[in-house]
Amino acid sequence: MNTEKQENSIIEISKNLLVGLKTTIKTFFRKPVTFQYPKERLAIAERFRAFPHLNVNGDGSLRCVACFLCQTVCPSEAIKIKSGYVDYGFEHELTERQKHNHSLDKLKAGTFNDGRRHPSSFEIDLLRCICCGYCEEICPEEAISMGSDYEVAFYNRDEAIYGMEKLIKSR
Amino acid sequence: MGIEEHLGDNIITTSLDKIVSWGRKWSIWPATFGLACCAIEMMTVASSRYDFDRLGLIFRSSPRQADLIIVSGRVSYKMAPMVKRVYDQMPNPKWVIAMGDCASSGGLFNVYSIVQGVDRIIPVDVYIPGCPPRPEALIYGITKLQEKIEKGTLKHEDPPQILR
Amino acid sequence: MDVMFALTVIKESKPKVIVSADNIKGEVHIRIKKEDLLEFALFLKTDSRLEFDMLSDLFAADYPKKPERIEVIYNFYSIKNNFRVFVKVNSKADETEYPSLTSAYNSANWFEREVYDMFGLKFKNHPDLKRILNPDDWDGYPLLKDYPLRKRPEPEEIKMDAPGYIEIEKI
Amino acid sequence: MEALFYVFSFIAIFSALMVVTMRNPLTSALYLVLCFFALAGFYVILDMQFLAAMQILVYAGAIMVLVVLVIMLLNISRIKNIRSDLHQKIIGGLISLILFAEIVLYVINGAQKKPTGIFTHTLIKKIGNTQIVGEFLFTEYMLPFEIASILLFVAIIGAYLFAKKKY
Amino acid sequence: MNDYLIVASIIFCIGALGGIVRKNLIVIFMSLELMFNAANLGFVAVSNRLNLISGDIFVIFVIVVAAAEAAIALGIAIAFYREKGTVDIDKANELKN
Amino acid sequence: MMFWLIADIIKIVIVFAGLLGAAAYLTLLERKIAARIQNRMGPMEAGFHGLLQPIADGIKLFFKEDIIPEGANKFLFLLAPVIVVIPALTTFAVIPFGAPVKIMGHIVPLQVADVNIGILFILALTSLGVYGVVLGGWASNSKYSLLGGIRTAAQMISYEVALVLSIVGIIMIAGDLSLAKIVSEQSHMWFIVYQPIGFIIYLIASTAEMNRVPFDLGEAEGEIVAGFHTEYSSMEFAFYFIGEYAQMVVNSAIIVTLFLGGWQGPFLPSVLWFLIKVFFVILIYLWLRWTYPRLRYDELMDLGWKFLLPLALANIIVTGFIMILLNR
Amino acid sequence: MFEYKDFLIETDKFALNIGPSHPATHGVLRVLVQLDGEIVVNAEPIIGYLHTSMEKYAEFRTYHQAETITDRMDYVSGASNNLGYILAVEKLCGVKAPKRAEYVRVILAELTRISSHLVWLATHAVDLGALTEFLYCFRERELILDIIETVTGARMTPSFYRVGGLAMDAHKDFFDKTRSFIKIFPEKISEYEALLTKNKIWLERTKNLGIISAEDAINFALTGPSLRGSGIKYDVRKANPYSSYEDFDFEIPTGETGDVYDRYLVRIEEMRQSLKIISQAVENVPEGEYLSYDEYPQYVIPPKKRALTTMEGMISLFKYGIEGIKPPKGEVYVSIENPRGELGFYMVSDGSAFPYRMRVRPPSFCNISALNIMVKGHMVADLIAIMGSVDILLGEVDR
Repeated sequence: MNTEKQENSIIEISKNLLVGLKTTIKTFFRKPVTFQYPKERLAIAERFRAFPHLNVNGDGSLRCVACFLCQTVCPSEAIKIKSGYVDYGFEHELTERQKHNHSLDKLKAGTFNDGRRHPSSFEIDLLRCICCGYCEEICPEEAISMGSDYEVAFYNRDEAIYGMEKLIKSR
Repeated sequence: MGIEEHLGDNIITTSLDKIVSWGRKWSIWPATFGLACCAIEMMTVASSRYDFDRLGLIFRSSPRQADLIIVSGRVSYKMAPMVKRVYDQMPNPKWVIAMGDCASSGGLFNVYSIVQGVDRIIPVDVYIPGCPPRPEALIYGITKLQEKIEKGTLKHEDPPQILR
Repeated sequence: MDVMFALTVIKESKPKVIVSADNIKGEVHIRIKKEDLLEFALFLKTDSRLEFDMLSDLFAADYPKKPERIEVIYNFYSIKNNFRVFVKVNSKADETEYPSLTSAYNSANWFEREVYDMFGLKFKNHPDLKRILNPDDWDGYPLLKDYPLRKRPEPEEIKMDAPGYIEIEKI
Repeated sequence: MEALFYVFSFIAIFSALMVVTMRNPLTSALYLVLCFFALAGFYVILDMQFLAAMQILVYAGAIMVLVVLVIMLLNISRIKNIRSDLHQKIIGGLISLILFAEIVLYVINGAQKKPTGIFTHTLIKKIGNTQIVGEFLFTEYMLPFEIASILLFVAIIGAYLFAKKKY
Repeated sequence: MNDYLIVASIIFCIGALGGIVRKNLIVIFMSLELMFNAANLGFVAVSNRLNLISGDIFVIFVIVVAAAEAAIALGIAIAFYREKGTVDIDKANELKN
Repeated sequence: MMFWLIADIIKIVIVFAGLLGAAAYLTLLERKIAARIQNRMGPMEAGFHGLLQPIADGIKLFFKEDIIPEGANKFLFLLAPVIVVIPALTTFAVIPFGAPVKIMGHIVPLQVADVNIGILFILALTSLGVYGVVLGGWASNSKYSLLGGIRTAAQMISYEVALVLSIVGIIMIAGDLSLAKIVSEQSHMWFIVYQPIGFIIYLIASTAEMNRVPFDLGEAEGEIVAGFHTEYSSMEFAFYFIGEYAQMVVNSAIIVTLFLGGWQGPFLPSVLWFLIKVFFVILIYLWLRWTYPRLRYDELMDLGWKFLLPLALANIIVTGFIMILLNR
Repeated sequence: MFEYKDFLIETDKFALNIGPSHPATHGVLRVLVQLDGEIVVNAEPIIGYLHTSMEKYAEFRTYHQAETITDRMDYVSGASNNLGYILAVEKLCGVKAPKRAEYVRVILAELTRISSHLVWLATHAVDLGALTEFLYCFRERELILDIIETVTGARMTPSFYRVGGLAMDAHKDFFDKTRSFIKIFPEKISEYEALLTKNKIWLERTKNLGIISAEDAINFALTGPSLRGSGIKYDVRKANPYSSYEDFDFEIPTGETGDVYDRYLVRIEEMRQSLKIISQAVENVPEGEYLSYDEYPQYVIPPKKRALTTMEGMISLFKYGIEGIKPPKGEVYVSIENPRGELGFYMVSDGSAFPYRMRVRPPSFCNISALNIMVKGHMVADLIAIMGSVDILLGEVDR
């Protein structure tokens, strides 16, 4: 009861109201914590997961062997893989159609046939990708990994489906 | 204001276009309209560290005073009419940002109760992927929207079509 | 006191009600008949040794292959004694009427509405049994096993005249 | 001054008519406010700025706001219009016409009085109308002033009792 | 002065007309206010003409009375509305219900 | 005669333009101050440090679509924002904003009109602002707007009384209703020294009258969306905005004139002194706004009727006693 | 003396529809309010506007994938939800995580609790008009998100836990960053309190409002701060300790009257207690494995290094990826203390790789169901305050 009275005395009330004013004026003279994004950038964490991209070997050939693990494990079904054998050694023998399918005209062709299976198309719908990092975690070849480039925005939904060349470029 | 309909195409209108686009570009007021996870990140953009007041954005709680609606989160079939209603209540010119996967395409939730992309209900100008996108990504999306507004003219163009 | 004590008390007091009682990984699961449910719940709530004063959860599970298709599970908790029991009630597919626990536990109100919404079970004497999560005119009961995951109306079918941002409605 | 007088009298009479004829009570109230403004204009012409300010402050700023508030709270304009009967209109018109004739006759007859007081325009301007009014209020008219304040007090209590929820 | 008095009398008669014709309690109240104001105008005009101050002071009292009246009248209006659900004074012809 | 006419017109134009400009830039100031209080930066991109921000906002609002909601009373809906702005702009006419200057042999007071009932003029006009709010809320045909309008109206009329009574002390000391006279009375000592309680009451009551946090119930975002201007868009909304900020400038000017010695001050030109003082009072308003939570409706009424009103009355009585004792 | 309510003019009762998109509903709650003047006669919360059918969806995802769903359920405390889910699956499989993983889990869960309470405080304060508080809270929340991002790689939706441990070992900066956060944060809490706790306006707005008695609270199955505000000392962390919570020393703050102010105080105190837990955990975190792959190879994902270097690791990686984990048949219930209350997971397994039934016991769902009895007889402005004080999150209410 006594404390109640004290709480309600005018002096106490105005003192507590002044404490609030003091706090705000103190912050007024502090340096803002803002960073001006398009001009300045904050260092983001090393582990930060933005969107996946495909890794290539030193010679430019794909690491991905189309094992479908990432497609299986992806919770949001964002990854779509079609498998096929990409034979880097005999590029000249491929028809135009095949080249298109394998996106080879965009890829730097390797110099040898590594004899491995490769995806003929590898698509990730970035508007479905939830950046969970499961594909990177499960990939046995370290072919897919999460990038840290978050600056992505689209004007329409078709742009958002990244094919193989975009996935490699977006590294 | 309705003036723009009476003006023809001449040098005055083109320079007016530039001025108006400039004004619109730096004064995009989003409606306070949050749905799910991305709404929290949207609030974060207003917070001290990201502070989108820098770019001239302030939240208006009434859609009548807003230029932009940031659809931040999954839109359920129960909610869809409200999203549409808020959009209809906004005065022209108005823009829509689909923030995050769920709003853009349904994202993770390809299920019975979620609309697969808010663009089935209202036209979307900018899609921002991510689940949820970083606040920086939202600001990046807003700068993309600004680029789009800058190219716009005084006469209000038809918004992008609704995907069906 | 261990929860097993609660089990023994229940077994002593209500031997006829219990169909079966299991101990699965330290949790007590009791199966009873539908008719005895309300009486049993009141007993759990009022018995001075047990005092299950909180109906912590109420939900159902669908077993389409079993003859008694839908199982409703009641999660009773006693704050004072830290007991938790799961009471399970089964019913045949065509007997969708259950006694409502709203007279004993307020929390049952919304839980039962949810079960009604998701499984189509009806609760007798429920004050306000209507859909809670799905729209009122939704077709089907989503959590039944035979309801397809991606069965959704076309966008054109959405009724756009539902209540909106700023508007008034007479109750 | 002459021109101002005619402007104000036009506004005052027009808005007074509107007050009586308008269907929607809220519009009536707004026209009444306009009428008060015109009257305040009259007071300014007649060198009584204090009264003009009072007119606006009390009538427009307080009483009419209350009226508008009550109209809104009761949402009267939205419920169905209350029609008046024809015979009522005729009788009302007749009575007010007769009243008007009487007043005009009286005014014309009794208009020949000579000024008797000392408060000429120049004096009022010199001392200031507020000061004069104040001085009189607190000397000669002390008793009515006190009675008026008691009246206001009683009115407040009465209004509270009327508008209170449970008696 | 005559001009003022005539204006005042016109307003007064309009107020009287409104008081008789209208049935809405609040409009009647407003008509009453009109009549008050007409009287005020008369007071001020006459005392201005006769170089008196008492008329002006009387206006102040009239304003006070009007304020008191407003408080009571609106209170009555609200009480009436609560009782009958309307502000039509024709409904006031019964003692109770 | 011609000279005075021209001088008056020039003064009116200066005051009018200055007030509108100040109201527009006050939005920027508010955003900047709020930003600093909240540890951020405020508008930065439109122009140097956001200096062109109000212009951008203005252009955008001007070219935006007007929406008049269905079922709204169109005339009142459009009239209401104007009613808010006009009293706020007119009030400034009687406030002296500088020492009289000598131009071409005439002594020109820096005041649009020296009315001998200056304070009453101000009070009468500020009491009209409530119509804009009430009509706007009513004409919108929306429940949120109506609630906001009614709340604001009730709040404004209840604070009016305390506001008026808090000034009575000043009038007693100055012995005049003219603002020019009040300012010249303060050449030795500001009235805030004699009337600290009156100052505090006026500060609180004027904040409440302007509907700003912590008294912004009429537009309380969290409760009734945007209150009375929920349905307003485009320029009508801008009018409300300008009206609110112009009111803030005017109220600060009144405080400066009544309590802080008006334009009086050493060394600097008198107009500058006036502006500096007004600026500081505005800062106080902003500071209060960004510190406190909002009061509830009935608490607001309690504060007005049960605390400020008796306090103001007591203030008048004490002032009277002291004046009798000092035999002034 | 006079009651304000006596002065109110009685008008027609009218219905006000607050939401589902309203600045103060923290998302998409819709409340149908029946008003008498400004007094609330009846308030009916209508939910489901964010219904995401997560329980159904989980039946179509593997145990591994379903974790991402739980993130998005209670989106301001993702790490906490993950913990509940993972604990349920671990109990189903009989897996136990190593001590180090458990400690890191506790740190993350408590950090999330603080950040969740900060979001609550921010939005609650905004509802009552204190905008500055909002920005202060979010300022510190960024620091927490930074820490969470350092270790998990995402700000709000970590998906960082795995059955039997963590996805990765704790980052080397993690503990240092946490320590520096612990150092500065108490000062910040007192800054928040300076603006609100003793402020007369805040007291007036929150005291004796939305009172819910202890019996009612239990009967409505309230949990978390809403229950503790009414004076019931119930906390799952103490009642049924999980994930090594029994190792830490902390108090459970309780209120007395169960009003809005008490719930506010309880949450502020909980932030301090969480800080206490974090500081104990950071100092005592043991070295060692972060995944118990060696003990339970059939249920646990192999650590990345092992999978890439050894054959047996590669095989189990493929098995994990393609088949998923297949817990034995059974039903378990695990509940944890979410920032909002008791979050329970009832998992039914039929022996396949997909959960047969995942039931979430949503704390906010129960908390908001008691809204009506809390707001009856108060005013619209109080409705907002009370709604805010219950701290609901629509993502979890609607699931």
